[in-house]
Amino acid sequence: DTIKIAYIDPLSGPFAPVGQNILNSFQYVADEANAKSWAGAHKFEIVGFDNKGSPQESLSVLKTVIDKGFRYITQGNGSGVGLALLDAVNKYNERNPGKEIVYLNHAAVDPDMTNSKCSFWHFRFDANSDMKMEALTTYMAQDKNIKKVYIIGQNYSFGHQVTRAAKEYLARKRPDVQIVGDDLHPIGQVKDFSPYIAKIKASGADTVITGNWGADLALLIKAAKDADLKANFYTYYGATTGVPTAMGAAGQDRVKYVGYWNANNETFAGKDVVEGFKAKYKDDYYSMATYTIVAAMAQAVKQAKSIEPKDVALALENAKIKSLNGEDVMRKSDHQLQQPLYIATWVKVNGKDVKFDQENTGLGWKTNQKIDAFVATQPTSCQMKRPG
Amino acid sequence: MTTFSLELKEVRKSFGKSEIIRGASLQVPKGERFAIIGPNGAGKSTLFNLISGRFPISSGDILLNGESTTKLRPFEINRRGLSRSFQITNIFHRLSVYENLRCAVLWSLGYKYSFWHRLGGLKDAHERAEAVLEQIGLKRRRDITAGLLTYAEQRALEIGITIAGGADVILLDEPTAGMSRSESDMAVELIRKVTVGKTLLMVEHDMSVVFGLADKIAVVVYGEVIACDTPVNIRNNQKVKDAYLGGHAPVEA
Amino acid sequence: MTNTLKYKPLNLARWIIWTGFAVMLIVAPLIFNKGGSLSLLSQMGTVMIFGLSYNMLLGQGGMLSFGHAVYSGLGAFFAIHMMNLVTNGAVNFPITLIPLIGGLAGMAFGVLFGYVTTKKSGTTFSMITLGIVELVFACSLMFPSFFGGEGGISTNRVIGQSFMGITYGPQIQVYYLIALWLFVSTIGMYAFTQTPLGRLANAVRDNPERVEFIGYDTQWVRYLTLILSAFFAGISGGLSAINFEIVSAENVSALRSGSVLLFTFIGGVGFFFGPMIGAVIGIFLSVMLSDFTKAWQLYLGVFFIAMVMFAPGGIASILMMNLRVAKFGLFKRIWSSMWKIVLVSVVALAGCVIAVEMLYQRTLDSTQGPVISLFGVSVDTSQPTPWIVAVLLIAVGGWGFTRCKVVFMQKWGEVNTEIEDQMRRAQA
Amino acid sequence: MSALLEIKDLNAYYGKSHVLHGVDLVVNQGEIVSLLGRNGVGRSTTVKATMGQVNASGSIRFKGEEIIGLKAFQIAHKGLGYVPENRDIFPTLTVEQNLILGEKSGKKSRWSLNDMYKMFPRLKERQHTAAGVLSGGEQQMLTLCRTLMGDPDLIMIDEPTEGLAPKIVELVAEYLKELKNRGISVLLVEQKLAIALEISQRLYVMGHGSIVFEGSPADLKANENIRKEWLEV
Amino acid sequence: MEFTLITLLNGVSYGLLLFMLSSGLTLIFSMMGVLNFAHASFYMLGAYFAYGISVKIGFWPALFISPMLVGLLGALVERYGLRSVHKYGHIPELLFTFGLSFVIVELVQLVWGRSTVPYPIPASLDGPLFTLYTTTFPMYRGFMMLVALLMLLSIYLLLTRTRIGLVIQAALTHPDTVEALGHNVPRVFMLVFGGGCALAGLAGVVGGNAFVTEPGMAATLGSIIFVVVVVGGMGSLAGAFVASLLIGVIQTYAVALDYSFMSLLAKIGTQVTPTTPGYPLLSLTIAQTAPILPYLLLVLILIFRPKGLLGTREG
Ligand SMILES: Nc1ncnc2c1ncn2[C@@H]1O[C@H](COP(=O)(O)OP(=O)(O)OP(=O)(O)O)[C@@H](O)[C@H]1O
Ligand SMILES: Nc1ncnc2c1ncn2[C@@H]1O[C@H](COP(=O)(O)OP(=O)(O)OP(=O)(O)O)[C@@H](O)[C@H]1O
Ligand SMILES: CC(C)C[C@H](N)C(=O)O
Ligand SMILES: [Mg+2]
Ligand SMILES: [Mg+2]
Repeated sequence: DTIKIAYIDPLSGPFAPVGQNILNSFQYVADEANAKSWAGAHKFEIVGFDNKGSPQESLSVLKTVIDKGFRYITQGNGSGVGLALLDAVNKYNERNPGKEIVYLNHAAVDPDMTNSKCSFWHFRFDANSDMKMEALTTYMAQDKNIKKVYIIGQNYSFGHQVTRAAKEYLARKRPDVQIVGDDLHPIGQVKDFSPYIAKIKASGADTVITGNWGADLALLIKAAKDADLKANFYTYYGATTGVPTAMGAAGQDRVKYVGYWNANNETFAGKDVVEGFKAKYKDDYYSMATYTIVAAMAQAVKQAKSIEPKDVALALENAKIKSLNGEDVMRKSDHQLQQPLYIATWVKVNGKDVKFDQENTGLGWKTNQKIDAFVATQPTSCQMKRPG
Repeated sequence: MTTFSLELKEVRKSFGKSEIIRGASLQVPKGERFAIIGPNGAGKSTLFNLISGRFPISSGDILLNGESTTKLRPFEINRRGLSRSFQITNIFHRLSVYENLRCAVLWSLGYKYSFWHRLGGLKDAHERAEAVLEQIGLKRRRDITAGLLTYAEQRALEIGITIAGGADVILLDEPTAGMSRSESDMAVELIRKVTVGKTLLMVEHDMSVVFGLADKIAVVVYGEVIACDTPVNIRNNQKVKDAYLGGHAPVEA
Repeated sequence: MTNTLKYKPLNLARWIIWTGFAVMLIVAPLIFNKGGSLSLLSQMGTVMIFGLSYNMLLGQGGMLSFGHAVYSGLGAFFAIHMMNLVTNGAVNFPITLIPLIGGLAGMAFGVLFGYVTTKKSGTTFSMITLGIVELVFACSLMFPSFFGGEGGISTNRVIGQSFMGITYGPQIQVYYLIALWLFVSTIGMYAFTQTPLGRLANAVRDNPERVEFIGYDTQWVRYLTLILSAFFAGISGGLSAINFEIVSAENVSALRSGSVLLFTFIGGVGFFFGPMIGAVIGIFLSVMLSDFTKAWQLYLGVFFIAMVMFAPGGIASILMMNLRVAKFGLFKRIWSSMWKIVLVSVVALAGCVIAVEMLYQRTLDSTQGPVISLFGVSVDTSQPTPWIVAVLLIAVGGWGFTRCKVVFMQKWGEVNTEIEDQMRRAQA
Repeated sequence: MSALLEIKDLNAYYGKSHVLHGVDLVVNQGEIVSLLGRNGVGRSTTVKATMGQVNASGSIRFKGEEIIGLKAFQIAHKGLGYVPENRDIFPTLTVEQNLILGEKSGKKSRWSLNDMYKMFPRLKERQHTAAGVLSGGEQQMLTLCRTLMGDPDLIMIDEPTEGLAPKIVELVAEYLKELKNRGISVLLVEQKLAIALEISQRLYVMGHGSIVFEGSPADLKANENIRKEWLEV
Repeated sequence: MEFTLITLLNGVSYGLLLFMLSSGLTLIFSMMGVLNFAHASFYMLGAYFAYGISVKIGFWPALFISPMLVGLLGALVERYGLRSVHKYGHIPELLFTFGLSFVIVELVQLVWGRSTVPYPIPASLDGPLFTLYTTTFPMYRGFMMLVALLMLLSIYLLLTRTRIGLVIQAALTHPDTVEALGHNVPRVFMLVFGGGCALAGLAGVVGGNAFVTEPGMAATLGSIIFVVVVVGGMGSLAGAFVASLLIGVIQTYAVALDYSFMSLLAKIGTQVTPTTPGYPLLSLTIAQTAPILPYLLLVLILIFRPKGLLGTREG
């Protein structure tokens, strides 16, 4: 049979580049899975639907894809949308027993989705923002040069979560570090970050933590360079489409990111995918969750011997999945994947530990540290209602 | 002291630095027809604009039926029974002739801003509009969009809108401008008919109209009323001749 | 925008039209019962109310607003908060009447904002509305507790016990709820056009200055019209809250306001029912087209431009012109040239669509391989043949169009002159 | 005397309605010619068609050149001036700016702003006022002067005396004569018979979109029939 | 002190970029009465053209060629699109440009793709212009300011030394009459629209690499430039200039101020906690309100001074 997965993310508008890249990633991995029969006789089909980046539009798309017979959806670009979809999926499943759908979350990282708002029908394959912050602060804790930290983020749920976690975790791990300021700016609207940079500069910060993504990150770093701000940037999304180009050499040695994978990892696991993807799409493969999701689904349908969402969901619980960052576990209690995390720095490609560049800039991400899953793991407050 | 329909007391009006109306005074008794004449730019239309509340006055006082109106806005003055027409046609060009008139009668019939009455059910408004339509001779053009009327018809409609509300003080600004002789004769008839028993104030350059219609003539020069008298006396007034009529008085009369 | 509401059917005709409308609303979901069309119909219904309420401002009152979404959006927010209160058991209120909450909230904000905006008219009015909508939109991110931030506020419409099996869970029940409100609101708004205030709104649109001299305060006329319009906008907002079960900042955005302007304009502001046509087309284009093609924004843009350039009266005016021709029994005179021009346009259009789709394939989706499926046929864009076909279609269609257009315009002109002559004679 | 403007068999249309049915008309160098007729017979249309503002066919020769089909601004540059009937002043511009707009680029005019102000001192008083607030009569003066600023050889004036005080009407008549003395030809569309009779050399009377009478003022005075049938009701 | 000065400089230079964009819009808006919703799209085109050209033959030629191209395109749009819509009035004109903005974004993506293009600052302008205390002020920002000022000067000369402005204003109400006076109105309209677009294009060339060149760049600047034009006073170039600077500086400073009612109340000894009624409003900092300030300004200006700061006429 065909496992049809609807990819509901922005394919037009300002966030389209990232959405398109991830859709391509999914399709690339699905092709490979189909060619190598990961799921036995079952085939994957992943179809992109444009939600124009809006929660409301996403719900309308959700209706459409359900009408078209999709039983699996995947989404990730924006926790706002993610929360809305989660809610809608729950409601739909409640009203339509026997016709349930499953939501495979590839990047929406608001911790609430696996805590207070957790659901049996939702699985998150990215690490949530608390886990990333845990890893990031663990890494930062080792650096004695960090004295003053400034936190800047986009004004929406995810940005808020980052700010909160950064303060909490730094206080726990490095009480000596001073938080010299925090700022939330409107998402996707700021053209000129120089006033923020001036503020950061005035605060005397040596380190900046930001969850910004897309143009918000690129512009931030550019403005920092213009004003000669000598601070390091700890980011979540330095590797996403558009940022490397915009950053260019300006971010060299100064920008780091935390993520569940890095193309230049210790063993270059996933090298084939990166190269194959580049050959096919002339673009960089960075959204490794696509790989994990397809692999996990393949494994689950084989185990459940069914492609019925409810069975597959049950099989996914506690599944051990071999992915490109090692063996990951889908925690049963909250459906949050437990996986290692990487910290990497933006440097010149050197052919040794930094082989792959991004967006043909000649710069790539050098792995600083791989942080094991157990380090980053977080407790959950999830009280999941399982189908009877 | 009898109250006049309309009384101007030392009215002054300046636009920026230039004073256009320089202490005009005038008393119009009830039921009389007044014509205002004067050179171009003397301030006749401005005077109308002040009386009807389109512009605020700078100083002085204007009394309508004995009450001051200087602080009121145009629609408030209208509600107290003064209605005016415009020198440059000012109608609702995308509504039909009938609708133009029906709009004009609504307030006076007390419908205010109602959105709970059905227009079609307002018999009184309908009858009033039809009556005015008859009076101004546009019965056959009833459902034509007003913007498509000929010039003369539009002028007639202009007058129609002005009188429809049943105001008892009526101001007409050059009602026959641009009309041919015969058309303006008809217009004079119309005006005579519809202003019976009302107070009329009218600006005109066409002397045959002025002398044909007016009980009294006021002459405005440089923002002042320099004379106000019966037509016969005005015709023979040297000051008026110099300022306005020129060599041969009413040529076309 | 000319002859607003000149169309006055007989009372009998009016009864027929309204009954027909009701019947249409009832049977629509039975006819369009393919997957997804139900939610499409529901959306169309809400947007129809929204468009009609917008046209109270634009078509009737001549007020070009860039911020109408403020009223529908805030209406939607209040409606959804009300629903959540009901869910929490804080109050008891039937879902069926939730749109009323939206309407009242919309109205309340109409009272508030309208007081400021309707002080002015013309461009100043438009600009203030633009400012207000941007303000409200920006506020929506500053007060996440009310607006729900970027993710919006969600709700569950299945609350309280079911009444005669109506839970509003299934979409079809929601559709009929929307249809009911649509019917009632449409009657309400149509009735408004036939009231003294409605007529004065026309007068203010045509000539605000003169209105002051027939005893009316133009500002009040505008203000009251806006309040009523905001009420209906709020109803549509409330319905969309029920329909989507989510309301987010975009509901109060300039973009949403812009799209209602576009839809209404495309439908035709000159006729009462214009916005309804606009809603159908607008929703169809923006929801359906994006499923079929990646180039939907291009098509949408080009379609708008073409409408504006060639049919500024909107679809409604095209329709009415043709109806008029038909009524005078002259349709057969233009029919032959009309179908020809439609045919060649379709040919040219097909060529353009093929070319655009292939172009998209070559540039944006080049990575997906050269083969695409067009109208159910798979086409290899790396081969010259489909390109030649496309160019040929465009060339033939375009050439045919220029030829046919001359003939058609001439016939069209003749027929319409004749009609106008007849009408004039009838009046003279 | 040579024909400056020669109109032959002019037909004009508003959309589909045929307004002029073969108008023939000649204006010679240095002549004032009046075009009379009842309201709506097509006098303004004749002038507008000559100016290229109305869809027209036939022949219009100006200084020997065919000008039908040319754009209005091209016709203006050939030396034809037009004073429209409904006081088409530019309301947002000042009096002076209105006048400046009358000048044509790249052409030296024989009239200056000061000449205009001398002609109508009232305009000088109001020179920095927005033209939209001028009194009706002042606006009329302004349109006339504005066209003169462009230094036309033939000026076509549509109802210049509408709304003017009797005294000013006389003044305008004087100025038209003055123009003629300076070698400028005038085609005058008038309602007021008295003036037309007084200042023009020749007169045309129009009826139903074509010329029904041509002759001198004396001829017209003598011809009771024409006056009865075509000018009065 | 450092902070204040550098923020001021930032504000001014951002304001000047806004001015570059809005000057063209003011020109078109005030003269032709067209609310050009596609104006920011032309700005985007300027940036993309400049990117395309500078890749081939360098930045400096692009600085001239790109605005020319955009201007030409604008002229064509006027000639074959707007002109035929003009007779229907302002709303259709506005909608035309609205639709156009959709089309332009799509075409740009067709040609250049959906993601950011690497349009770099030329090497000769890359680097600090001067250092203020410890903060460097980039040379490119200085260049931007220079271009904006030159632009202001040349438009000013154009408007005061020629009659174009008068012709267009007059043609707005009485196009036939203006033509009868010997002015080629359609051509003037075309020139003005093209010119306005060229200005937007120039802003794009300069702004595209100062910030990012991506398909979304038009949408984000779109409404703010309307604010500038209206606040400044429709039709007033000087007004647009003042308003640009004002909005640039206000927004920049607002970002820097972390004060709220709460902190004010704290100063006078009242503690506000999350349970205090109105907490969301009280705890809002000025920095957070930065995005609404321009619109607030717009609404206030329109209510209290509908002509705009330096405007001369209403509506
Ligand atoms: N709003 C205004 N601002 C400045 N000046 C004005 C304004 N309104 C009128 N004026 C001036 O006031 C004077 C009187 O104008 P008004 O229209 O009252 O004249 P009028 O007597 O009606 O003349 P006409 O017979 O020519 O119509 C004119 O010189 C005019 O320019
Ligand atoms: N724009 C137009 N569209 C359609 N018909 C028009 C238009 N302008 C004028 N007409 C018609 O053309 C005919 C001639 O009009 P024209 O303006 O030339 O008359 P006129 O002799 O100048 O009369 P008037 O004394 O009213 O100025 C009239 O019947 C008029 O209704
Ligand atoms: C795609 C990601 C940048 C989305 C982001 N992590 C969020 O949760 O909102
Ligand atoms: Mg007057
Ligand atoms: Mg005429």
